[in-house]
Amino acid sequence: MIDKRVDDLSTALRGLQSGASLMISGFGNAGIPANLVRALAPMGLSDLTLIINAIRRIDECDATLFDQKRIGHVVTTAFRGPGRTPANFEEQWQRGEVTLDIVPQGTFAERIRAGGAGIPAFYTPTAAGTSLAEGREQRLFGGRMCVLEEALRADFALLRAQKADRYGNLFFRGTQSNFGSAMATAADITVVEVEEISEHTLPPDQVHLPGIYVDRVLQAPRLD
Amino acid sequence: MIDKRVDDLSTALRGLQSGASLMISGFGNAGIPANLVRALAPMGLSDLTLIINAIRRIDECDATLFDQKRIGHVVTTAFRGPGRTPANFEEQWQRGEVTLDIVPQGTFAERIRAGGAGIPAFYTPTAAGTSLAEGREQRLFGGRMCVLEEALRADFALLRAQKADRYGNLFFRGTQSNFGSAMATAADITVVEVEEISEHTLPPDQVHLPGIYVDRVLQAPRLD
Amino acid sequence: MTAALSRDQMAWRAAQDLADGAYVNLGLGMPVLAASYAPDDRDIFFQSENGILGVGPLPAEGQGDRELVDAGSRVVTLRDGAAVFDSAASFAMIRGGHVDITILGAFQVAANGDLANWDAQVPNKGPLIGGAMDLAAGAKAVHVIMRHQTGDGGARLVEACTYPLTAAGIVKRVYTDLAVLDVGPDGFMVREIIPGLSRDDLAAATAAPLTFADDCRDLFAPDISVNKD
Amino acid sequence: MTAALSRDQMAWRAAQDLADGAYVNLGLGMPVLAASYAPDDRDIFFQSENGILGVGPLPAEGQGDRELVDAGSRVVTLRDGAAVFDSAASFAMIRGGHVDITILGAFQVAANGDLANWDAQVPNKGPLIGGAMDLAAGAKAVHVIMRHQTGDGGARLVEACTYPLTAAGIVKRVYTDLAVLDVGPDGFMVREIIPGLSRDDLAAATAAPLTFADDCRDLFAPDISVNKD
Repeated sequence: MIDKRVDDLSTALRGLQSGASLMISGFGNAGIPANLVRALAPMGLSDLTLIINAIRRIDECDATLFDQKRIGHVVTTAFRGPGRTPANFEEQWQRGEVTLDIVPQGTFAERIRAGGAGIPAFYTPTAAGTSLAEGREQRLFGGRMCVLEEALRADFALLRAQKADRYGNLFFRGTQSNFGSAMATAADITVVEVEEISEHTLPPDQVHLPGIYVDRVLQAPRLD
Repeated sequence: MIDKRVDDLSTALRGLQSGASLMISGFGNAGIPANLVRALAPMGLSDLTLIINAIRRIDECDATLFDQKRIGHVVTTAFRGPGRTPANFEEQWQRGEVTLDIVPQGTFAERIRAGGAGIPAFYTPTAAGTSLAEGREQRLFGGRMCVLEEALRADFALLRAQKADRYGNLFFRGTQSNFGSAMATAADITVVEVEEISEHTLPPDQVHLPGIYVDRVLQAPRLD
Repeated sequence: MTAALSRDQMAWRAAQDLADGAYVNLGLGMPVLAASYAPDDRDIFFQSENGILGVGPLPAEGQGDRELVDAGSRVVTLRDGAAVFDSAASFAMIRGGHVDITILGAFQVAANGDLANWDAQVPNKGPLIGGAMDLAAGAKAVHVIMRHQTGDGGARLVEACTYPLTAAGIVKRVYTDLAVLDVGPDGFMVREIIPGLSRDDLAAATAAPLTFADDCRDLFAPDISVNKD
Repeated sequence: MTAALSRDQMAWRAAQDLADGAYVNLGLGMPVLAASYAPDDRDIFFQSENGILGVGPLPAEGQGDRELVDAGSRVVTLRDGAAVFDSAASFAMIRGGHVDITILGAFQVAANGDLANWDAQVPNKGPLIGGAMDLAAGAKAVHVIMRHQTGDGGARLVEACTYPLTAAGIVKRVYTDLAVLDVGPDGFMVREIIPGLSRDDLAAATAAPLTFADDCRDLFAPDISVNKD
């Protein structure tokens, strides 16, 4: 009997250890697993790797993750805080306490999709001829210079969806899916917080992400 | 004003010329654009390239395509007719009149997806260490041998869906989508026959493939 | 010599190893028979590479939706909790290692786990790969159901495949009409053998060295009189 | 010197070149203003790289679904015929060349079509790329809206970018507050210039050679008093 529902945050994050890598969904305020994010700092872990589209969203969600120096490495498309004064995470990066991989957003999404799809590496025209391609393997295809990019995977993926059923099938609302759908496929353990756990199984035409990609679902209200 | 509806088969296939490449959807009897396929032979074209999962389905749909020697090249996962005696297309292949690329089914789907997604090439573990990888570029990723595969594109994609609207948005029924969704993204011109053209726009949650990938939609009943 | 297992009995035996909660892809032929024989108390999702996760039972004759088919082109139904998607997504699922087990048919399995199941080198017929190479390369575990020997008594369990490979070094377990064998670092290890067949007879029917598990047992399968296919 | 165009006027001008039936992605800042100024008789789908094809108007203040946002993180609506998908699918659409035009902001555009719009080398701030590199590399045409000069009178239209590149050789057209310029094999060609500005003055505000189209016209934009943003 398959039942991926869990009752609390500590069960949802069970097994997460220092040094682990975490993919976290979200674009703008849509699809951010804020309950799960806020449960991270109190776990007392260190040297975590965050794989997330825009690091600012995490800092806004729970500034203690950087204040308490829990993060060692970040893979992101946007490592910038609001305003002109550097954010705490920008200062930690400048001091070398946090290392950084900066990735174009489409390449970021595709590397995660590749990580879930068993594609170890691919070529893309994005970033060819830019400073990001320096020192990287580049190659011509059809007369166009392309960059070799490798798949991204993580120990955990944390995401937010609107609805789940006990099989872990997910229904996303609005643009909630964003990076979450791919992240769910590319992590060893995928944890999803949802507005609602459906009493009834989601019908096939409402399943945006099949439960095979989901390990744990937790009901938790949207945080602002 | 966007209106991708066309009224007849000749308009649907306008611009198709000898030497063109065609992707054709379908798995089993689901999602086969039989009306469009049967319109091909009467056009009097030659040297067509067919990119299709199982060539047998096309031969069953309209044997005159091979009888009239309209096909010069085939890219497929299954180039085999039923029974022990060779089909016409198998004989033409043995005589060298038809050339053949045989591709594992997942690689076939991924190459088409790559063709539509601007990924010129990727590595996959599928077929590594087999005769299909001989003479091909192979490379280790994470200790695993992988084969370099290039994207597939075509001049035309022909597919079948259940419903379309004037924007070309598609709704698939059952397992009708199969290779069609990816093929629609990987062809210069995508033509879709549908059971029903909806009077009303498909609501977003019914859009399985956005109209940006579709050029022409034609209402045509399912043929058996 | 005692009775070898029937096709349905081999499928039944393979089905007993499908764990509760497993995601499973079944190849054409004998493997797909296994869906009918999974124990009722196990919640199993059968994946079909043309785009279904959660294939249900076959519909009554003439019923069902002709646009909903499985990888064997049969009209099927969906089980509770099923999802449907396109082929690129389906093979992303397979290649990405999300399917727990695939059960495939085979022409030959080698002692190093090599699998040959796509090209029987039939003269005058074109090649057919389908999804076998992707399933073999992608699934977390590859199990094989096949007769222990060819129709004319040739071995199918071999030192090295003579037929073209589907994938190298990936078979974990083989169910034959005579035995259940694991494929490990030391080659074939017999886990179960049909009652009445001697170890020497099994070895004679096999073209690679056999070891026998310490707890090697009788291979049991119930009498399946009705073909449930 | 005559009045340079306002932000909204630049966006208006760029919007006039969006064809009926076009699929368009608008960058943050001035480009996204263009959505308000597309001619009413044109049927245009605006793509947002976080997963929308067919962004509609902004909802009334406080209305709308907070889980439905555009690439600028604004709560938006969907237009008739819209579709929603995930980021991997969205960038497959972008990278695959399916978006007809992207309009982007920029720090610099070079005479060879090089674009620099992601790294202004602000001290003490971390890098931010977002989707700009993918849009620049993937869209069928890349148009740029930017002021002709920097705040302190430096050129933004240059022989070679000094800021790090977003993509090489891809800008087709630039809308500034002074002119509309095409980028072709011979560098910048002025298509439109604001009335009262001399060609010499425009050249002086530009750090790369200019040619002027035979049919070079006045750059006209209506008086836009209400900021529709």
